[in-house]
Amino acid sequence: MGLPYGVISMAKKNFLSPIFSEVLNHLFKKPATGKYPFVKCTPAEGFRGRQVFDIGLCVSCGLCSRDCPAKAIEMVDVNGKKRPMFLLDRCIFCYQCAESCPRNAIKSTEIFELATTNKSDLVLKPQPLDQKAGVSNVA
Amino acid sequence: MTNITTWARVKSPWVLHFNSGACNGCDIEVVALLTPKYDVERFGVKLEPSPRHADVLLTTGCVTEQCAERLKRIYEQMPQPKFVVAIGACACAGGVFAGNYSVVGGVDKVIPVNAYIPGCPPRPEAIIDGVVKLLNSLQQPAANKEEVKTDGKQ
Amino acid sequence: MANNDINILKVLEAKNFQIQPGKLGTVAIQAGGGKHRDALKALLEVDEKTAVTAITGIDLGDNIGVYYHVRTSNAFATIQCEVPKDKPTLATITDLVPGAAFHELEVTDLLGVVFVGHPSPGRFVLPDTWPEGVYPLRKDFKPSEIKFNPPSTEDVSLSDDRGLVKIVIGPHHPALLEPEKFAVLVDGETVKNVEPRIGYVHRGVEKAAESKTYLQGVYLVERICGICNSCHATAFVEAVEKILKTEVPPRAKYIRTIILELNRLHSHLLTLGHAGLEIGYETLFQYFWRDREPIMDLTEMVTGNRVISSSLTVGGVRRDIKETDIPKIKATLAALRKKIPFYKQMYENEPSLKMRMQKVGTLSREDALKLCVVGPVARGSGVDIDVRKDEPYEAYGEIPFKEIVYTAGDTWARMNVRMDEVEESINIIEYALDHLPGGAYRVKVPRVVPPGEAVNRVEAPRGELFYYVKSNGTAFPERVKVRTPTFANIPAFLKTAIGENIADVPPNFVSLDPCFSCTDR
Amino acid sequence: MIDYLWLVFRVLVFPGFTFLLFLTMFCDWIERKIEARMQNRMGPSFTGPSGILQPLADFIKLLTKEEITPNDSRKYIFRFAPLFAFSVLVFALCFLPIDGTSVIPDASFGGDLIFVMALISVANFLLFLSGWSSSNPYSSIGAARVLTQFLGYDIPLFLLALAPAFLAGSLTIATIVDSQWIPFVVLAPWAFVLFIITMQAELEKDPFDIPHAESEVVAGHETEYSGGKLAFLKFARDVQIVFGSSLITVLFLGGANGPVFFGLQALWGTLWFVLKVVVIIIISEYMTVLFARLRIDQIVKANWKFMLPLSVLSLLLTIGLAVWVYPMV
Repeated sequence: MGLPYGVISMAKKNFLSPIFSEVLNHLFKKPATGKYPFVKCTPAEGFRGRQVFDIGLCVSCGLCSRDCPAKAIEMVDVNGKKRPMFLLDRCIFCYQCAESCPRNAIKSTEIFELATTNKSDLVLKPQPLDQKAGVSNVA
Repeated sequence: MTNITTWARVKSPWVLHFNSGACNGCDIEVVALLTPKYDVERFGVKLEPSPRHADVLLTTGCVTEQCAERLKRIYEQMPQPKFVVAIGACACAGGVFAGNYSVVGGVDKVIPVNAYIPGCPPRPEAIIDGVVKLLNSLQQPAANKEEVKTDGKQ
Repeated sequence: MANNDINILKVLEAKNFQIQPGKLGTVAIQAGGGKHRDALKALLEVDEKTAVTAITGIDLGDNIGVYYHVRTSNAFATIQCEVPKDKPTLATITDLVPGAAFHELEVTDLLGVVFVGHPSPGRFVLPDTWPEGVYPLRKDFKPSEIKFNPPSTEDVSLSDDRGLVKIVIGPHHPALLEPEKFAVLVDGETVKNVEPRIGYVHRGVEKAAESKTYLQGVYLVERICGICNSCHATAFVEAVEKILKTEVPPRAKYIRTIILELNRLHSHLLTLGHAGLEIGYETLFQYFWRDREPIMDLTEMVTGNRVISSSLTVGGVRRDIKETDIPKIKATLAALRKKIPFYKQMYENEPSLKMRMQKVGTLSREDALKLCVVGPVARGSGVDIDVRKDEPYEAYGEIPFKEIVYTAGDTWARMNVRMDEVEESINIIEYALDHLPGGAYRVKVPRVVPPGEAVNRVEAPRGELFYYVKSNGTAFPERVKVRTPTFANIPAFLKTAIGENIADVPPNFVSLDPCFSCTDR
Repeated sequence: MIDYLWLVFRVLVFPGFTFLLFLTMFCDWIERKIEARMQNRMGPSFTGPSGILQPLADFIKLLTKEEITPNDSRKYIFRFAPLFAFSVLVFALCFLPIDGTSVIPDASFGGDLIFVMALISVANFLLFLSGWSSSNPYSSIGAARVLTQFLGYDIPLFLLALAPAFLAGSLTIATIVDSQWIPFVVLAPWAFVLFIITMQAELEKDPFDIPHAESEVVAGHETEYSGGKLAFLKFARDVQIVFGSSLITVLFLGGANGPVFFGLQALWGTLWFVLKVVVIIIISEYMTVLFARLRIDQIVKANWKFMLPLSVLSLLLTIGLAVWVYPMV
């Protein structure tokens, strides 16, 4: 009686690694795969997605453009005033611009589905203040 | 016939991944796509080792001087029809490295790019979204034709 | 440790070296006029664990400064010497420390210092098409004026004069996630030699850092490597804080520690899984990466991005950890801890995995010391070096944790070091969360940094990460030198691969956890 | 006339070419799905119901892609090796009694087991040629590995295939199937287990998939192939897997034998046959996900040190049992 038991315990220890049962278990378990893109994905709170620029608060100081490490913000002329234009293809989403802005005109969103087949979609021009609520660049 | 071809192409995009000077951030997100949580094999996407087998070239990273030649060669080795997806800020336009002495710039300076996925690095969901958008654009011509037909009838 | 009693200051004083205690580590040694070899010899005699961490080249105007950064088991010394710009030659140290070969090549490439007697001079990180006589890290270098040579069209020969077959792995190869080239000379299935050609990911970060402010520099150095990004950021901001003499609030220190350990967790799980992929064990790869995803979600919760955290800044961290998040973090870590026994048993007992990993890429303790390897590679060979213990930074001095050392020195031992460190990392994060101090998480720092220089070391997941930062009193750094752990570990691969089966090259290679975006910069 | 039409139907549609084509695709899908589920993934899911059309989509897509022939390849061999490998394997499958009889009824001849076993080696040799002819270092190494592996494992495979032949007392596949009123897996389980392991090596599946080791030889002998030729090369491999599973089914599980409840016997036979093939594929996929890939020298060593002596022993044991024990029961 002792010998077969010893053999089994030895086999269990050295050969029958736990993967034998783990693999079979997974065959009948639900896969760990998420449902994206059929179910919308919501990133954790505070995820650094695309910026939203509020032209009403902007004082044209250019700090955002100066501090951007990727040179992704260009100051362009809108109705005679310099406003930031975001080049999302260069943007590294570090949010230094939001941190540098003295008036909090650059706000965060959790929008991350920015892929496009047309590169010009990735340039966010500052819109003049004729839209309601004065917030531009909203998807 | 074209419908079947388009269907097969959309349902079976085999991808090749080439890093042309990335920081690994985008690369690990590309590899993460294969793993249980995102599992792009759901959509028929397979990561192929050889450029000859691939339909879609996923490029990550800014193109360095040393890699540019190789990137071009890999693109040339792929059989038609082929598509290129630039993943991440570096591949789209050079990111933080644009303008450095040994960096050419974005991938589109070397080979034509069909889809851009900004982000540093983009989430795996964003990459899926980018590939889906690319595949949708493949179906577009057929859809347009149908629209024209219905217009004609009316 | 007995070595802790040795005081290198006294040893150096006794030998009449010109020393400045407290500068650039424990001590800076002025060793002009060829005395650098004597100084290094003196340090080598002190301690068996003496190793060259890095060689920094720096343009000082008329002269080029060459700084040898040497670590011993309890101290960190810098040997400083200068060579004239018009005739920059210096005697090599590769006969004393074989592990310094790559460091010297790099200085030659970037600054044009010729090391007399170097065994294999040649192009190292710069592209093949780079023109002769142009050195990017010299101050008179203008990027707009370089004219690249046309790319050579000649084909690589597939065999050498001895009739051995040359297999070129890379630049595009499924075993490498990154574009690098390794020409492997094989005789049948046995590897005879490995010739590396790195530099495919050379983006000129060290030069670029000179044109970015300290604020922007943090984001730049983070993107040297996407995997250990927080370690790069920590190493850089700590060096700047040393120059600024800023004291970081304790809460920031703890949060940084948590971010660093999350980084280590995800990096180790990544490598443990990737090793599975290299030996054709896809199931292991899938399981590891599945269990890595919760760590990525935690990183996103704590820092705002899954991979590149961009959460550290000079003077603290940019985001606080919310009280409501702490239970979530703890729950996720507890779930991961439950899965560890399964993986440990896999790595210890699975027969096919052991067949592929044991006695592969064996690096003896002597070689590990000679080649100056760092991190899990050194700890897998029985060399107990860990910057977190040797020179505690952030909150590591206050947190108890074990230093994992295996003595077998093979691929399997290196992997098991990582496996055990995963468990240790969970312990560290849990301890840090329990003892999280209150108060501010960030202090305001000036944009302009006073003149000064500092060295700093951080234990990245792959080993010791070294930074040297010099400021010139403006908002832009004068010189940022980065020595990454993979840079120090590649010689170990080149040595251990020789004489192995060609099929053992991928597992051996991945056991170093190679990261070439780090190496090339 | 009707006889001829019936023959054409059998060869081209059922259980011939078309049926085998879809059976292969179905098995490929099962394989990918099972592997994915064991790895806690979903696997192909959105191409047709549960992704069942995924292999078809891959096949059509490859057919419509540009074909590139490398300049320094040996062009004729490069072009025809995949197609020949594919057709040889389909030809070999035609000898197996899928719905009770082989595809051409009564084409089964004495000793056709040896013929079928030889065909699998020919197919493997053609796969080797496909890699050798592409003049790519990775292809050449991959091809050399194919050769090393199948040359080594052919011997034990053949010895093990003799076990059921001795139990049935015949080398004819039809006779072997007919004499399995008790499946041979019950009479000689050791031979069954060894045969599955050897077949795994012959089919180059994990832990023996050395010719396909991505991290060492990129895509092995397939590296330089593209478009339609790649489609046939990949398909040849899938057919090979189906063929291996079918051979195990025929030799050890009683082929198309099974209870017939109502209606046509041939349809029930096919059903049982496909079910058994699927079971074998699941078992082999289970082995695939369990182990890491071994090294080429370990495999060669395993062959000469373990598989060959064990297969000889298994043969001797089976002969002994077949001659002295089973006749008495």
